[in-house]
Amino acid sequence: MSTPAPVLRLDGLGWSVRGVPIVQDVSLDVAEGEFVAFIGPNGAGKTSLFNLVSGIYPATHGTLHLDGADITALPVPARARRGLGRTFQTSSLWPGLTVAEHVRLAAQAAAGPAASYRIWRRAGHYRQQVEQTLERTGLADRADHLAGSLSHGGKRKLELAVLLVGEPRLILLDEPMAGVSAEEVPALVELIRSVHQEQGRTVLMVEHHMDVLLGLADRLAVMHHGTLLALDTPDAVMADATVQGAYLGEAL
Amino acid sequence: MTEPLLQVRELRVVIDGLHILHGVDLDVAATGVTALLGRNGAGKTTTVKAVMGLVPRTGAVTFDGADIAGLPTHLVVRRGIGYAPEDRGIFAGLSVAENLRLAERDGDPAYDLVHELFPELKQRHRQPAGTLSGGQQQMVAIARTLLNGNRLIIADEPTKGLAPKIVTEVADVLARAAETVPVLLVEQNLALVRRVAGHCAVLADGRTAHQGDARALLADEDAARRLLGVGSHRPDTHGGTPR
Amino acid sequence: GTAGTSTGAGSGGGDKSPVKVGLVYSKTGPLAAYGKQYLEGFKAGLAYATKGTGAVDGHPVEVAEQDDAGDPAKAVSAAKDLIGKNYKILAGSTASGVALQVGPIAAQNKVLFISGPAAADKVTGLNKYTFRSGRQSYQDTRAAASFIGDAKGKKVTVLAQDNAFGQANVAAVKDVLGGEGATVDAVLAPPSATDLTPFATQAKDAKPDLLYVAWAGDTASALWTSLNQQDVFSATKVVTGLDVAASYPLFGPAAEKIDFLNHYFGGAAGTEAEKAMTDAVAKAGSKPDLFTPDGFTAAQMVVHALEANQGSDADTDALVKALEGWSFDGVKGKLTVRAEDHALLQPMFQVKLTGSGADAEPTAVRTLPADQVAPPVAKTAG
Amino acid sequence: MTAHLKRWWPLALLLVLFAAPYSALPVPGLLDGPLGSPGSLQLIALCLLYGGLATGYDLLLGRTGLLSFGHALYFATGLYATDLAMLEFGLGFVPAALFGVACTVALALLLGSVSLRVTGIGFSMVTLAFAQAGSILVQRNPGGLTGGEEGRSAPAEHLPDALIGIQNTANLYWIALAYLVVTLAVVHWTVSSPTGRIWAGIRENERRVEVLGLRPYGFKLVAFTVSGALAGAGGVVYLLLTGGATPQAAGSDATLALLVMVVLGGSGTRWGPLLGGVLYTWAAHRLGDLANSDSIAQLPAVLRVPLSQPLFLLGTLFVAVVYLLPGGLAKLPARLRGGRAAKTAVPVTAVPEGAA
Amino acid sequence: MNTVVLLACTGLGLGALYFLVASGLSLIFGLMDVLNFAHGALLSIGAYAAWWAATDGGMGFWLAVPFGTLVGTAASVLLELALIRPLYARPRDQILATVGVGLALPALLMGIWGSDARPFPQPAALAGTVDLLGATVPVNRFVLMAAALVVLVLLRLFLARTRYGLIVRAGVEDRAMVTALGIDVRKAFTLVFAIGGAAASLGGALAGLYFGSVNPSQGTGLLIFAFVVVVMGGMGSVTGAAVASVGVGLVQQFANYYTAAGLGDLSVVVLLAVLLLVKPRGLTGRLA
Ligand SMILES: Nc1ncnc2c1ncn2[C@@H]1O[C@H](COP(=O)(O)OP(=O)(O)OP(=O)(O)O)[C@@H](O)[C@H]1O
Ligand SMILES: Nc1ncnc2c1ncn2[C@@H]1O[C@H](COP(=O)(O)OP(=O)(O)OP(=O)(O)O)[C@@H](O)[C@H]1O
Ligand SMILES: [Mg+2]
Ligand SMILES: [Mg+2]
Repeated sequence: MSTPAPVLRLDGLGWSVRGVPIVQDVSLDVAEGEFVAFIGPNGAGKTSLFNLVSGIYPATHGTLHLDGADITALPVPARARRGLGRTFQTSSLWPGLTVAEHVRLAAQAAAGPAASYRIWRRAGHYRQQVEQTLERTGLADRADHLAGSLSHGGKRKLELAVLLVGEPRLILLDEPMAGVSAEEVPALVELIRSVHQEQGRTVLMVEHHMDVLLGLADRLAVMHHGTLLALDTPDAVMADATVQGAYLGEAL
Repeated sequence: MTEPLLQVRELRVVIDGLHILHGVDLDVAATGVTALLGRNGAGKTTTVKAVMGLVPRTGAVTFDGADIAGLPTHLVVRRGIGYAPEDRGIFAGLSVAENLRLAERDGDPAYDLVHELFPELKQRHRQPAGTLSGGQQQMVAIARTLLNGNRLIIADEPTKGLAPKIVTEVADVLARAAETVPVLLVEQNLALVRRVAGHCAVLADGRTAHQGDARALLADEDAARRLLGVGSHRPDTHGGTPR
Repeated sequence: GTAGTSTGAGSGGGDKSPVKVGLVYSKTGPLAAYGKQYLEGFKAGLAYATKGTGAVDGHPVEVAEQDDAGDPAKAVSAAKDLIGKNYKILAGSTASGVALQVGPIAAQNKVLFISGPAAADKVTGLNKYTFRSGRQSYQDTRAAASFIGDAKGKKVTVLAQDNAFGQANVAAVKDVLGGEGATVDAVLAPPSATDLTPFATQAKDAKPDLLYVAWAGDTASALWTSLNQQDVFSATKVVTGLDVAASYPLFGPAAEKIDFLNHYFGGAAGTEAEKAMTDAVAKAGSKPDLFTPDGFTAAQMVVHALEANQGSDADTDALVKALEGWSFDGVKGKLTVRAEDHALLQPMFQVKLTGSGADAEPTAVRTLPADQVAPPVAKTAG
Repeated sequence: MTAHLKRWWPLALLLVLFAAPYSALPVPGLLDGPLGSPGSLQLIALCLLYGGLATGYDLLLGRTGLLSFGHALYFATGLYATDLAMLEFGLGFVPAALFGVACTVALALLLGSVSLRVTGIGFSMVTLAFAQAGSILVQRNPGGLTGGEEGRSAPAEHLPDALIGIQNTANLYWIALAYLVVTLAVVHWTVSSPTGRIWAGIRENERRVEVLGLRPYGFKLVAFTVSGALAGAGGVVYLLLTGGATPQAAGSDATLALLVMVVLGGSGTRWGPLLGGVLYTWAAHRLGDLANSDSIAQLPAVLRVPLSQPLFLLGTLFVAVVYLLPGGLAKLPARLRGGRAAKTAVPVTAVPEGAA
Repeated sequence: MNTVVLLACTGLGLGALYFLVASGLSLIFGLMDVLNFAHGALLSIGAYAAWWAATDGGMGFWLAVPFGTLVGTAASVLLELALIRPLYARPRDQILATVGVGLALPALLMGIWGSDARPFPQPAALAGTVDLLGATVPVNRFVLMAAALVVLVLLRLFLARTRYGLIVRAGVEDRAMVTALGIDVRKAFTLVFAIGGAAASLGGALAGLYFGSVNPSQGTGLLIFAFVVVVMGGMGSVTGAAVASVGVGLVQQFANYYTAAGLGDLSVVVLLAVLLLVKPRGLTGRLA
């Protein structure tokens, strides 16, 4: 793999709570257009690492660079404005807004804060973006439903829609498939694949379902006890006996 | 099938004027695991919530011969039904130990069993449950149903978000628990269903679309595709097609 | 709205067109008790002044009552409503805030306004159309000053709340007694303070010859308890205004140690008008109290103004003219409406309480003649 | 046809309201005296004013999800600053009013930027504390400025002649009506602006807005200031209507009253707060009459005593509304029609696609 | 020196009164998420019931106080059963309902007993003063402090040691889930209201001592400061409320006395603003 300048560089990144390390010394370069999947036992620190990268938790050790600029101290909104978008492991939406309103809100936010401070203007419809995104995520027929009334799978899709309409360059996905019924999985996988391969976005994703990852990921990062245990191509990682023992077990 | 332990007939749920269940029939066998299947939004979660009395419902619900359709939730539970909800229902501000302590109902809570299954929880018993990882929270939720001598356990997608190894372990736990206590299992992971479930019911659009033997259903490609939207030739967890 | 009650006090009421009088006062709210006394007084006064006919020169007097609940905004709305319905005579205002807001409205619309129990000095001389039927703070202050005798070289401390009422009292005492050569200082407590013990000690430490307590509101009881506990009474002479009968028990064990100045209490005056008032009020199942004369006097003034105009209220300026400088026998004795600023000159009382708690009974020690307690002439705005 | 009716009824209502002073229509029960009489106009004007105030307050409560307990402070600032500018600086009414609103905006910016540092109920309490401080300050009569508990009446000589005297009540009424229209316009316009869309996002889930790359703080401050400015302008109108500034306007009860109005009508809806403000004000004035009426005086004590207390009636009424009419009066028609509402719920903020 | 002692003692007395109101408020808010605007009215009910018992009821003071507390507790339970419980699913409406009750109840008291203050009979044993380091301190301030201390200890025991405390803490987070564990959470909530109401009405009965009289708006007047105390202490923390009560009582008393314009109230507000800016979650770090 040729190595252009990394989009995201983690350097000794760590986070501890009252002295207890949750994430320790994670160093990692992610190249433009790369797809890195994170696996690891429950409680390994995958979500915590995503929280560090997106700025929800402040890093207690190490540094974080996006496009060569140090973003370790930036708050959440500033990082988001630099093109960093994420979804949450537990759905985090606006329960009282409809599906279409979600996407519209996200589309407007993507246009930068200045676009949102125009109190004297009428809010734009962002019609094309909204329709396209709903179409892509298969939510078009539920555009007028309140988010609170969607089923679990619907909420996961909406999370993705809100993320995608902002066209972030670096995407963090935290278990996007959890709870999605078997029937819907292929469509979602296809969606993520197109975002990655056709639009060339850089993707970091946590997922427990190996069969999903194997077709998508360029590299597999294995986390264990807050540290990066292994980082390699999927095949190499799957062959690793420690990973087998600690994580996969006799897969179901 | 012998006399079912839990019998649901014509269950209907309306929330905010929205008809969510239009007549669900469901029999939970007195032994083993009964699986409740269906696509996203089919109404599985709503069905178990209705059984628990967590949403307003009409219809008949009989547990062990007694009508429980009108009972408030806490009395349903006291009849011996343990419930692990879909969103886990963890008390984020309480410690792990307090979460478990709340679930104690009878004099002799089975902490041995719980700690044997999830040693993790013993180590973390003073940690606020809200800071547990997703999977650890799921463990707490399951542990709470195992603590008491329940006569039925209802678990709504208990393996969601668990690492593969733990999924296997939970499957073992459920299978073991099912030896003594019948289990109603809502699950998307068909491989797991195949492994543990005997009987199954499939919901579609708020109605019961099928009831019968689980393995037979999963073996029948047409039926599985029609009811669940997946062919049975790929018994894997998910239909992701690696290219 | 108007809860209109025609006071057809006598069957001999006139058959000519009625004259309408609007009362805007506190029927509910924190000052409801004052309002009740005022209304009883007004009814008694109307019957007395019209000799039981309820009519002036054959024009029956119709009284409309409007509740302001102590809120000036409500009072202004009510006043506008009445004025819009062609009422040319308004009376009432239990609270000073109400009087000071309704007064200008009356002037703007050229209707007669006779303020009630509201004690603010500013009501005097407010404008050409505003009169008052009660006493004002300055008269209280003068009455308090009467306790000190010769003021020269004496030290007077005012204990009051740090609000408009308290500040006005301090200014008035400085004006009256300071002018006579006394040194006046003040202990001002925040109006919202609930624990008054420190202020009681402060007042005591000031070692005045006379401590004038100008206090209104819910904390009165706490104040008297504190003053008693800190043993202020043994150190100085304490003077305060005597409020309504219901408040007597609030003085607690201190009741007998205080020198009271008083606007009025039931039985204070011994005049003919008082007797008429007491009888009428008793017939209605009640007792005269602090503000009953204010209503009575207001009714006397209304009737007099109308009588001077043959029962017509058409010309407000004529009504005003009739009242300015008018002297008459009221409940408290001889009353005079001072022409320059419409102050109501009237006697005040020095009172002692005997017994404490529920048994406290007032007795008048001295009647202070009207000119001794007269306020200085205020400049009338317009 | 009915669709047209639905669209145009606000305009029709506005016309009716505009023409009210020319009418001598008696409205027995609702109003004491004919529609165009000064008393009725004054009451309706107050109702409209409070309708506007409640609408402005709902910009915070229903649209941005900020529960402020200190809104009366901004109302009182507009009221007192305008009055004092006339009394103390001798300004004419119009410059004084501008000064009053400017003061309100400045104060809202200042206190808003402090109190928005905390979220949730903490924010509510800080606003309450600030308002309490303001109320105490007014009561305290600093430097003889505010007149303490007596208040200060507006100087007639500084007011235009057309606003003085009972014969000009109609002019005051039109001013109140204009204030209401302006407030409604401002609220509806801002709510459907890009900023309004963010407000809705903040109301529903503030954290999620951050992840989109926007800092909620600034947007909340805008809402706070706009809402404060509207309240300040309301204070100016109130000064005209009541002819003076009194401390009742600054008390915490005044904010609670606004809260009650919004809830009564329906928070977060287009017409609800207006409806609530009008009804509450009307009830507050007319319940007094009911409480004092002869029919109540004749009741036995168990009934008479509570019923003769307007505040008791109001409080009880409020509880009943909260209890029986969740979502307020504005949601009543939908509730009566029952069903379907949830699935087709119209977006609260923006017009649905295609409607424009 | 003696002034400082006097101010400290009276400030502590005031703080104790605040605590009695705020502890229940904090408990109810922290555990049930209900900001109880009717709490001041509960205090007034306790005060009036004790006053009635001590005068018309012919009971002695020592019977009247428990009687007032009992009546207030009953009113509190009634409030919970009739208004709060049916609105469990609508938290904001719960607050609003209490606002309504907070308006209506004092008006009712006013309707029955008039708006004037009624003198509260003081037992001879408590009417006097104690000399402490040269200051003459009213005895009843110490009664208040003692009562507050007892309430504090009892509340802490309740929360930490009893299963009900645990249930209530869990119930706030997810009521439905608590019932899904087989627990009747409603009982626990009623209990919390009863406890909060008991503390407030005890405060009311003792406020009669403190003010020397009772009047309908007394409770509401104390409520705002109780709110301030609750926020400063960290919503829901009883210990925090205790610390904040003492702080507010002392600051108010000293500032009232030593600042020229009697800025006690204002300094409390400033204190609150500053504290929240420095520590947005209040003294104890609980979420505000
Ligand atoms: N605020 C906190 N305080 C204490 N411990 C915490 C905190 N946040 C997270 N942890 C702990 O850190 C560990 C990592 O949690 P994290 O949520 O990152 O796991 P994860 O890898 O995403 O797991 P899962 O796959 O189950 O979601 C867990 O053991 C969790 O209990
Ligand atoms: N409170 C609610 N209000 C409105 N609609 C609801 C509500 N709860 C559920 N629904 C709707 O009812 C349907 C059934 O939902 P339910 O959660 O029971 O499905 P499910 O089978 O458990 O789905 P999943 O596999 O995604 O968990 C969905 O379409 C959902 O949108
Ligand atoms: Mg995770
Ligand atoms: Mg589900």
